[in-house]
Amino acid sequence: MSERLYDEAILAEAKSQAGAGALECPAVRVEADNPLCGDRITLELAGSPARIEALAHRTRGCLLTRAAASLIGRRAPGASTADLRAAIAELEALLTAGTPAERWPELAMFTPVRAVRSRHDCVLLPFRALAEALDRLEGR
Amino acid sequence: MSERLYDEAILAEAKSQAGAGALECPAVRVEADNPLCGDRITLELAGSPARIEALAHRTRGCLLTRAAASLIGRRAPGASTADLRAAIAELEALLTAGTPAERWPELAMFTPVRAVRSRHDCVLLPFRALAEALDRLEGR
Amino acid sequence: MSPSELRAEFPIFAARPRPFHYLDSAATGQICRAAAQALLGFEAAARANVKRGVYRLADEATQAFDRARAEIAAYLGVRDAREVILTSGTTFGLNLLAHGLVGRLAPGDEILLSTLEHHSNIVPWQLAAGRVGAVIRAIPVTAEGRLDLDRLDEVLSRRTRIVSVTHVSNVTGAVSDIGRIVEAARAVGARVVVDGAQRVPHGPLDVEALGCDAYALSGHKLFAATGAGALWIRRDLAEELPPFLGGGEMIRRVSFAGTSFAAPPHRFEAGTPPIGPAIALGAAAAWLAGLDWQALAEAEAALTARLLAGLAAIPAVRVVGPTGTQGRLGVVSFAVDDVHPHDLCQLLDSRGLCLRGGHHCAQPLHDALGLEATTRASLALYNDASDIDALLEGLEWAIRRLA
Amino acid sequence: MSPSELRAEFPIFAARPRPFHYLDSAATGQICRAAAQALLGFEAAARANVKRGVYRLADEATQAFDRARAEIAAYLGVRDAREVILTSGTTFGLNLLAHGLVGRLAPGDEILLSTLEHHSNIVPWQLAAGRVGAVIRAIPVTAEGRLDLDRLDEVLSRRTRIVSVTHVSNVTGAVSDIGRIVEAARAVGARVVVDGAQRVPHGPLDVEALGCDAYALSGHKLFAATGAGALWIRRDLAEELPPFLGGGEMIRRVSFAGTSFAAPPHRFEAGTPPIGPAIALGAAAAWLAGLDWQALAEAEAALTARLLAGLAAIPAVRVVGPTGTQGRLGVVSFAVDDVHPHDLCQLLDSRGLCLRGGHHCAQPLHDALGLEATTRASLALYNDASDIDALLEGLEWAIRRLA
Ligand SMILES: Cc1ncc(COP(=O)(O)O)c(C=O)c1O
Ligand SMILES: Cc1ncc(COP(=O)(O)O)c(C=O)c1O
Repeated sequence: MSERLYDEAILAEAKSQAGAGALECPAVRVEADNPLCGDRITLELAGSPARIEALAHRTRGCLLTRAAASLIGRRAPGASTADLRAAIAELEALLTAGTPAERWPELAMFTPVRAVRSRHDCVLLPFRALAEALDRLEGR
Repeated sequence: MSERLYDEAILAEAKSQAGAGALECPAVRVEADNPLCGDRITLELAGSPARIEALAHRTRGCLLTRAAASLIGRRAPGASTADLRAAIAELEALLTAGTPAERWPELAMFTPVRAVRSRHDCVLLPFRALAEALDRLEGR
Repeated sequence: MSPSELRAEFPIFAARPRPFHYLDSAATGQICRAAAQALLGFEAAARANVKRGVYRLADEATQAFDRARAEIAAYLGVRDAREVILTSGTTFGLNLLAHGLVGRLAPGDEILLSTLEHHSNIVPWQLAAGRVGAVIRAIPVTAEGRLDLDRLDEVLSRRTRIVSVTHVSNVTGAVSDIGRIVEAARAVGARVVVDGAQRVPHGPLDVEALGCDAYALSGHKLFAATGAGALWIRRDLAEELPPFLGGGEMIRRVSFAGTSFAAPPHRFEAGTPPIGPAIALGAAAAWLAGLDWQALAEAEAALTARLLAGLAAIPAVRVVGPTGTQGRLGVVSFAVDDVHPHDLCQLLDSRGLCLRGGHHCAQPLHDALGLEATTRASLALYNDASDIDALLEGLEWAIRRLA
Repeated sequence: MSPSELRAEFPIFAARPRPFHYLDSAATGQICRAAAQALLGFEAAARANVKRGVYRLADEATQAFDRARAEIAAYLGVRDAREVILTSGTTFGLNLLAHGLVGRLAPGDEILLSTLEHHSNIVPWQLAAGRVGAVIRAIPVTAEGRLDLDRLDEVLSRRTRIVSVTHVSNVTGAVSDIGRIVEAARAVGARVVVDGAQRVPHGPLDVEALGCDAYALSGHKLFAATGAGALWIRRDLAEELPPFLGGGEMIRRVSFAGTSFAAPPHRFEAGTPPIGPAIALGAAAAWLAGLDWQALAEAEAALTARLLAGLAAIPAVRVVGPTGTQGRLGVVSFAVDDVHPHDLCQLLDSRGLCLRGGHHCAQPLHDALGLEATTRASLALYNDASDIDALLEGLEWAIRRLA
């Protein structure tokens, strides 16, 4: 089970580092960390409350955190905020109930993490940062 | 074992209340209590550092405490302080090691208490008060 | 479950020589099979430290620990399990609260306790009050050994900031009217702490509906292991309380320049917790939650009535506490003329009767009753009529021998 | 006792599927058979509350509890068992001391800790110091992860009232030179507290000869149960320390007019103690005391050397802490280039290797080393060469996959 966590999809996504970097004029910047392991992400967004134009992140963390951040970095630009919120809910449903993701089928690579409770936060960290950034963008 | 604690010797000794009361002119007065059960003895001595002339006590406690106090009340008057100190040591040896008492053979009635650690203090309380009173009498 | 099936769930009854009439459950309950198995299963076959490790054994330990938290929350009627702190027992929980709540009081602010309290719900408040100059007052007791709530106005004031009372007396068995206390405390803006040590062994409850702000209990009295307990703190209060112990797992970030703390419940769980005993507590709570408490409560009331009637028929005996079964549980203390409680308990032991004699860590109550000590019989779900009858027979026999 | 006979004394090895290489004993040791039997024997077949009851079951429980105190005292080299307080663990013991010792300091008085400390030996002092305005300083560490005692003069001053240091680092395995620290502390009149959590699993000791004033340990790290620990306090210090928790059993007399306290150790043992876990701790200490520690220490040093040599041969690995086996025990932490400790530990788990990744509750040390987290392998008497070899092979495999 521990081995399945590190299948090719996760390793490749983490290495691709999609979205790594910084935006020139972010509308929103969020920092989040995981106090248990010290992992940290800085996530920046540009766009309107309806649609994301650009997203960048600087992530220090384990492969799970980096893969999650990279997946966000790949899918967010151009996506609607509604789509992103749905993806966050899909990930939570996948981790807690095993419900397969439909909107972002790539989330399936995190299925083996479900069994390892102590790693949920690793995958969730970038998504929590994203949720907070969306809140701010929408002025909540 | 619990039943053997209350054989006739102890019941009779406790009831006889030898030495119960107060001295008119005590040389020494000691109060001692057992914080675990609130039992209490006030013990008074008259005499010289070599020999006890009179002893009285007011004891509120369980039968074991009262029997021990009564035994002291019976034996102390006229006894040498050395004899009393030896009796205290005999009781301790009886309770901790089961060594039979020779000087005060009546201490044998406390033999069954040896097995019940939580009651040692009941028997010891009057003897500890006696030890303290002897210390004071001898000016220690 | 029949009484004998129920007893079979408690390993000690098979282990002890007979006769064995255990009537000291107010001091400690006997462990149930579910808890014993959970304890040994964790300690001997699945042990790892919690909250940090990622290997399977450690991850499973963390999950088991959190499951225990959830099981205890469910037993208490707490919806959000994160409001439950796993502690080492009631005494620890009350100290944690006293430390956190009293630290913010001003000199002259008042803490209201009662004459009925166990020392664990008096001394922590005294120690903390001494540091800030707060004043301790006490709700008096009635001649029946109940909180005298008709006199609440005399002791509750606009300076009362905290009220801490027991849910059930460990001496008289009286059940406190927490609702009435909460109402009065709310009127002056005071927080309400409840010592639930003696209440929880008598069935699941709904602390949120009770209306108090915090509720403490011990696992060993809830038929789990010694070493663990739980403390519920209402979320708004927990979030404003400072940490109590410092150590691992309760921090967010430590440096010599300054340390920040984790959110509840972790803020209050410093160091390696009593993992095995906590898991056992969860298992006990889960098992207990499935029993028919309506039937168990009726059975306990019937045994209590049988005991009270039997005691009333012995002239030398005087019961301390309510003489009826309304608003009281199966904890019955009594004095016997001219017989010292320790002698009585010792002699009863020779008939396999386990009772406690002493002040039961309630000296102020005994002072109020004018007694140094009493003898206490306390019932739990595994007791039956044979225990009561053996006690009553034993009492008559012992009194004849000792008085 | 051969290594395989020794392993047979730890039930978990028969219980877990293989491969099972437990290398996380610095987080928690596995329970030995003696302790598991003592725990279950008490909880399931002999349970009663301690310190008060007179019936046989209660009297025997009290005797078993006091026997545990004596067994722990013997393991520590303490002659008078009444100097040993039974606690819930190291964290609790250090908090008790911080509360009692710091409460009497004046603003500006100094408490000397070290950069090597576990959070449990930092945060309690910070919390207590904050209340009185005391100042915390820290002995720095060398590049090898040892206390830099050559710089002791820089941080020890005439205002230093307390020095509290770990006996063995839970990250680098370095053994502190307590003798030298005690000497320096005595020269300025400071008390010395030692955190023994990581030292005690490696053999009996003589704390009186060590010269310190107090010594804290956890049972779960000493192959006993979770939930109990012990704290030795030198008699003269214990007698002058105020109580920490308030509750039952730690009092002499309670009344609302004023409460007086029992003598040590009871003054520091409020409420129902973790009786079963404490009895298990005594049983573990007694069993351990009978082993051949000369042979065990040599075996541990040989395994540590094998591990260090193997790690040195992997280019991506950097060991944090002493690279030799002198003055260090079998706790080895390391960083791996470009590999996150959690990924490493997770992947190693698939080969049955249990290691811990993270800051190991020692953030100041990791800050000083410029690292966020490390991976730690920690040895105990049940480990053998197959564990080391599996780890080294696993590491090379994991690094190939992850880096
Ligand atoms: C050096 C050191 N001190 C203190 C502690 C805290 O021990 P516990 O969590 O058992 O209270 C630990 C355990 O992690 C430790 O390694
Ligand atoms: C009413 C009450 N409160 C508190 C306590 C203390 O519980 P513990 O000793 O488990 O901390 C007890 C137990 O004796 C009790 O009966």
